[in-house]
Amino acid sequence: MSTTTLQQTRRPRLNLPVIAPIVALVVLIGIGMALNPNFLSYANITNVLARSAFIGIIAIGMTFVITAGGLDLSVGSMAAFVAGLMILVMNIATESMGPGLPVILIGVAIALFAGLAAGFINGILITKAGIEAFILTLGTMGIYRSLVTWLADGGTLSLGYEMRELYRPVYYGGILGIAWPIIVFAVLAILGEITMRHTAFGRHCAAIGSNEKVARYSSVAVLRVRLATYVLLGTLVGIAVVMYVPRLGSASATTGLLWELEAIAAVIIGGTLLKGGFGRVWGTVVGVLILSLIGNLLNLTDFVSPYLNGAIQGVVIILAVVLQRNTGAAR
Amino acid sequence: MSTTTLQQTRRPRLNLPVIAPIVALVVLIGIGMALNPNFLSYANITNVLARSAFIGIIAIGMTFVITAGGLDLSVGSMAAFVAGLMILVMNIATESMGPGLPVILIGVAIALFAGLAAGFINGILITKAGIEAFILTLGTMGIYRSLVTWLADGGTLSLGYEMRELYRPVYYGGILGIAWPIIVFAVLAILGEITMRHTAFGRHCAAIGSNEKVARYSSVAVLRVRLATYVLLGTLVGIAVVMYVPRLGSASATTGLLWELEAIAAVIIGGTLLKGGFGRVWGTVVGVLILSLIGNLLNLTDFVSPYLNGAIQGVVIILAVVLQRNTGAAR
Amino acid sequence: MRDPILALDGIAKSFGPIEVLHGVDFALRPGEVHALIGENGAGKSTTMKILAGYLDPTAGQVLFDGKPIRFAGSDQAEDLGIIMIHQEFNLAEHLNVDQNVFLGRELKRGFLLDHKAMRQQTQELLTRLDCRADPGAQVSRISVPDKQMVEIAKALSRKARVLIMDEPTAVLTEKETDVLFAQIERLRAEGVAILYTSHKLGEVKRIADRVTVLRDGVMVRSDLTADVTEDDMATAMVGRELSDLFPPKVMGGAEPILEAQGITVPGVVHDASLTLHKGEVLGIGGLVGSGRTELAEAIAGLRPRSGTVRLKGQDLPAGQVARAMAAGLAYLTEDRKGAGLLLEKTLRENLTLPMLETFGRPLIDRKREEAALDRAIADFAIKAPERGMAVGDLSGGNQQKLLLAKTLLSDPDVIIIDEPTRGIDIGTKQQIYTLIARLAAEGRSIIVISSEMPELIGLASRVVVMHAGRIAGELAGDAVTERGIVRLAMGMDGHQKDGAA
Amino acid sequence: QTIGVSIPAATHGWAGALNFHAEQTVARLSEAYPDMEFVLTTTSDPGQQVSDLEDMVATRGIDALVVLPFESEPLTGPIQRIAESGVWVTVVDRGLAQEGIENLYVAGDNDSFGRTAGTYFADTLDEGAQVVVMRGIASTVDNERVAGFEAALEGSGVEVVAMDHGNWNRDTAFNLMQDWLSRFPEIDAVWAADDDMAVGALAAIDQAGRTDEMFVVGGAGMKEMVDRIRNSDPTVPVNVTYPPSMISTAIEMTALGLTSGAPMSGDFIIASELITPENAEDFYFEDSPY
Ligand SMILES: Nc1ncnc2c1ncn2[C@@H]1O[C@H](COP(=O)(O)OP(=O)(O)OP(=O)(O)O)[C@@H](O)[C@H]1O
Ligand SMILES: Nc1ncnc2c1ncn2[C@@H]1O[C@H](COP(=O)(O)OP(=O)(O)OP(=O)(O)O)[C@@H](O)[C@H]1O
Ligand SMILES: [Mg+2]
Ligand SMILES: [Mg+2]
Repeated sequence: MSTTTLQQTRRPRLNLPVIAPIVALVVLIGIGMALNPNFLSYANITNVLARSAFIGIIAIGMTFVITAGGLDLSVGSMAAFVAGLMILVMNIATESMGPGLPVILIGVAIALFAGLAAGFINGILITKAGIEAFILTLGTMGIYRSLVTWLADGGTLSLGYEMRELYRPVYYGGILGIAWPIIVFAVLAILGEITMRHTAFGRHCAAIGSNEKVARYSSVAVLRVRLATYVLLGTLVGIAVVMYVPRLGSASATTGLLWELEAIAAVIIGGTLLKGGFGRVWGTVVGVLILSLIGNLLNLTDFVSPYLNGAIQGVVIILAVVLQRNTGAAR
Repeated sequence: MSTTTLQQTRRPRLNLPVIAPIVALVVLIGIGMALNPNFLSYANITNVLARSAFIGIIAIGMTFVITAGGLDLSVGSMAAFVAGLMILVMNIATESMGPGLPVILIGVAIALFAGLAAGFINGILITKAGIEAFILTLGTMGIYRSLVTWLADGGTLSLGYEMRELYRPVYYGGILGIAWPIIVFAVLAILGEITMRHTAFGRHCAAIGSNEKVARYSSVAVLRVRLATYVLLGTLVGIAVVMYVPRLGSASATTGLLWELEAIAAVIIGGTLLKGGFGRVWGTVVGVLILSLIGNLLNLTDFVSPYLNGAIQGVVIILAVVLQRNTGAAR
Repeated sequence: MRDPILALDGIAKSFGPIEVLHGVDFALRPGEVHALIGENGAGKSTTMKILAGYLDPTAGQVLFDGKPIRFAGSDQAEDLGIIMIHQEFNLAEHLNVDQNVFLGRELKRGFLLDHKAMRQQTQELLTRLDCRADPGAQVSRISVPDKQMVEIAKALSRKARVLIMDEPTAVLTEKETDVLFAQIERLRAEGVAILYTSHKLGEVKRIADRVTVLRDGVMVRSDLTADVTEDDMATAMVGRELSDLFPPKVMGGAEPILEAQGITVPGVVHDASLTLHKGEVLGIGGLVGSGRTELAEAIAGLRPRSGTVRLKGQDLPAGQVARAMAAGLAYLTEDRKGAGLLLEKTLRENLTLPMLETFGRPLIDRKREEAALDRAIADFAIKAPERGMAVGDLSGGNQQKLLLAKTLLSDPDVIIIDEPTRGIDIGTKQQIYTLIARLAAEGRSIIVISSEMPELIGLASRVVVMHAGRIAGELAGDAVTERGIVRLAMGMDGHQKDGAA
Repeated sequence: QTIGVSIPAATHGWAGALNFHAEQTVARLSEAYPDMEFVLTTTSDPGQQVSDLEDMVATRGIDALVVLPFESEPLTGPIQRIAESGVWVTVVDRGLAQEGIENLYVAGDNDSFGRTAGTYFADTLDEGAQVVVMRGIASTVDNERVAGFEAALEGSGVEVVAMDHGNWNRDTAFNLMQDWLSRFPEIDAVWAADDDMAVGALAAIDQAGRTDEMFVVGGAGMKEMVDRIRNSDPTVPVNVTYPPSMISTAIEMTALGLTSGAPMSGDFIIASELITPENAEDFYFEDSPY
């Protein structure tokens, strides 16, 4: 029968989209090596990876939200708010029980819980009240940003000195020479990739994003899964904050500014479809690294004018995506 | 055959979604009247409407882009860049030909052309190079913002004093007591609404946003129409700039900051679907007015803390949409 | 006779102010194949959705095992073993075939998905259905009939006590229908209750034990299939006697109007050539996946291609639909939902979409649009309860009629119709056949691609048959027989081109 | 030798001027000291600034750092670590949360900035006068300025009837002022804690035709404002300095310290001065973009 025509396209050719974002990454690394011999130094690599961790952790959650056809613009201010709250509570706790590990644990618990709760609020309003995600999270973005400004009285909320010293190693320390943020990011990325690809939850996210009605007809608990993506994202924001606070020991109205755009950009550069239906966590990780590297590369050299940094950044982001398209459409 | 069943519902019942955003608007106006007797004063109304014009004009174009399934994050920085360029050129022209009407005309031409060209660049890269609109316009957003900072050398580009005096009436003047920006906004809104609802172009936008493949199979020139939406938006950004520059006679790196988010929010509050397929310009106008009014109301009253303005703004945006949903689903 | 497992008692259903079912009583018994037939829009799909828990009745009761039940949703019905295959495709396009088959009921090993088992079981199901789709292929990339087979596979993978199938064979050829029926037989023997709709009355006669006729939301009669003939069924459905299904054939002239030379679409169509004469009805036959749709789309400018297409002596450039349409060529897609209609838009907006420019410039004349819709509704007997409703809420057959009206709106000289009567009831089918004959008689030229053999034989004076992307041969006049077409389609008659390759 | 310079991005007029001066100085010094390299980075939030500092240390091996901390608290730790590694640190404008980290401190005085303006208001306005206040972007800087202003008004009987954030932005200030003009039938003076906002406020007052009713005091000595003071414009009677050129001073002194080995450490606090019609000429710089 007509099997001849069929077989030839049965196995996809060497899977180009799979390697495409990696190509972009490799090109950037090549440029970095050419620009500065210190680029591949242990210190620089640690710096870049560790600072990618915040956006990276958030972007992992964002991958699920976007895959399921949602969006969350509030993550940046949510991070600021959670960080502010965490610091506030830790300072209060220090006063009453003195600095020590318990205070850190309280802080971590607060951050995770606040993140989870914030994600839950977003999720429940989107799924139950049926408010367009873009508008709802635009609203909560303003709300959280305001709240942290208010908590900080317009200024900066800072962790007490002793606590800061005690908590510092969570960002700056590590094991086997690998910094904690890098470890946490890597572990979460792997878990995220497994969840997306090898669990029913990940599958259901893609199905909902692809066609909500079909998912519902296939007895996928659409609302529950969608809610779960926001809760997951919120919790990951909490984890990101836990790694972030020891870095600067403070939070202010400018904390996490534009993180939402960066996270979304990373997700899309990574090949996840903005309209939902397909997502890949490892792509997001590559996207985050690409974005981080651009900033790093700009600091490695002198450019015409610092005013033009933004322009170069813009061009590289676009090129990264074009490269991806041309190496093999990101499906 | 079954014509009997057809006639009976020819006229839809009183169309709830049609009045919904208006209800939100009316509620806000009611609150305003209760809060401050000057709210309905001629001056205040003129102020609010005139300052809505920039975002409003841009949001009209954004309605088409979103209806056709696209997005443009670059409009804010595009406006800043176009304004900067316009001022620069006008200053140069003033030097060589002295202040006068011709300089204004040159400026207007530059603004319109630059806007159109910027829109065209966005559009062509999205349609021909096939770059995801979100990423591309995120990139150009950074690029235009950088360029205007660079043009202004980090500072502010200001129109020469004489030219500013000459050009001022375009924002502050008007006929029959109606300010020019309001007139231009109103005219464009009406033209936009007609285009959306009563021309092939508007229909094609909705068709493409609803199902691109169906549109293509119905011999709609998908790429051309999509490109046209971006060009239209760019041109409207140019017009907005023409109205904006006479207001303060200057442009800087902060000009048009976050206008893109405000424009998109207005479009969605107005009932246009973020995923495309359905758009209404009059809804966008109402959305813009709602957003403007929130800011106005906050300035007309004292709140607990100015830090919380953003939170109140966020809550009202969400409530406006909820109100809309409950008065009758958005469409 | 066994007791009914699932039954309806006095069911009424309204959408908004319009009642579409008026007191339906109905029962399904284990081990029985029950056919539900009726005109387009009679309420068959609605009845089925109520049975399977997708819709709530406005009045009346659903009885399960004799006890009244109110399904909280389709999941609950599914848990009870009530499985439904929808008339409209119900697959997530971004997901793979196996992912769709197991969607919502993934197989797991511990926490993680058992990809291997799911793929393997999918492969087994597809093999059982004789479907060659790759379980790992993305659904958006497989053909329409393959999608239908995947849907059937999905239903078979569930443990069913009641299997409800809404026009499963509309997009299938006879061969696949046979495969499906074999599965139905097997399930019947296992004691599954089966409800089934089709507009192909021959099939109903063949497979069903009992046939119930629905007309305008009312059950008009229910008989053992053995007691009624196809003609009885048709009469009961339509409410009048049906004369001959096919009008007399129109003989085309000798003047070629459309000439396609050496059309190649990489991977699917190879060096296909055909000529269409003025006033002729040309059929294209072939098995599913033989490349008929691709060939037609390539000619219509919807796909990249190599080779030349000449319409009325004028070359049509590749990949330019608008040019082809302006030159007088129209193509009716087989993928109604994906490429044919905007499901959220109204009838009017869909109807005029390809021809908007002719409805006034710069402003569209709404009145003329409404008039065009009036005409379409009358000409094609479109049954829409509400004029302003979204097309997605129309019954399947009525969507097809609207699509036909939309395609013919441009008043084309050459019309390529891919599966013209998919999902259309027998009464309307007859009207469409008459229409095709009339169009040909008016001097228009028509290509009909159909998987329904009788349709090709009844309509076309000449039939081109495709096999594996090539033109396997051509039959004309008396040589147009079922046997002839099948032999060519199976690649058994090594014809000129096939032999040369 | 390499000097790293890290300053906030040009997100408002004053920061823009800061960028301008930094760039000019770097260009000038690059010529003056051919073997000296400069790394100039601009940031829009504290986190990014820390990243920039990390990069400078890791990849450019800086010997000296000139930094204007985006926020004091978060930058204190990272800068401290850089200082401890032996890099010369010059802190500009915003002091760190801990004393004694930096080698050189060049700064304006935010408290004095607000206090100078406040004192002028207290001196000029009658008891019961109504004043509106436009604040900057919510930040420590802004808080200090407003605190200084309010402290100076204490006991003067001048009433602040409204206070809100104009975000150092002309457009926001314009809208805010328009609305305040609708809301208050009487306003005697406006304190816009930055000249960019003053520009917006003045445009709105001008539009409302209430120029004669009130005066506007901005801050930081923008060229246009100084010009109006120079011409004795009653609406813009005075201004308060907060020179963005302090970054030049800081870079120059750091470069000098590196090359000459001369002891350049210490604190240089540039107090805010009141610009009046009498001394305006001294504060008008034709070529400055600000
Ligand atoms: N969601 C809905 N909203 C409004 N009307 C609807 C909706 N769903 C179905 N209808 C209407 O109910 C009637 C019955 O539709 P149904 O789909 O049951 O017909 P059918 O018998 O399956 O027809 P076909 O043979 O064409 O598939 C039709 O007139 C249809 O337009
Ligand atoms: N986008 C695509 N990517 C890969 N393969 C495709 C694509 N579209 C179609 N095919 C394959 O091309 C072959 C020819 O499909 P085509 O739709 O032309 O068949 P057909 O003869 O028209 O039959 P039918 O219309 O009954 O499906 C099929 O095997 C189909 O799976
Ligand atoms: Mg049906
Ligand atoms: Mg086909």
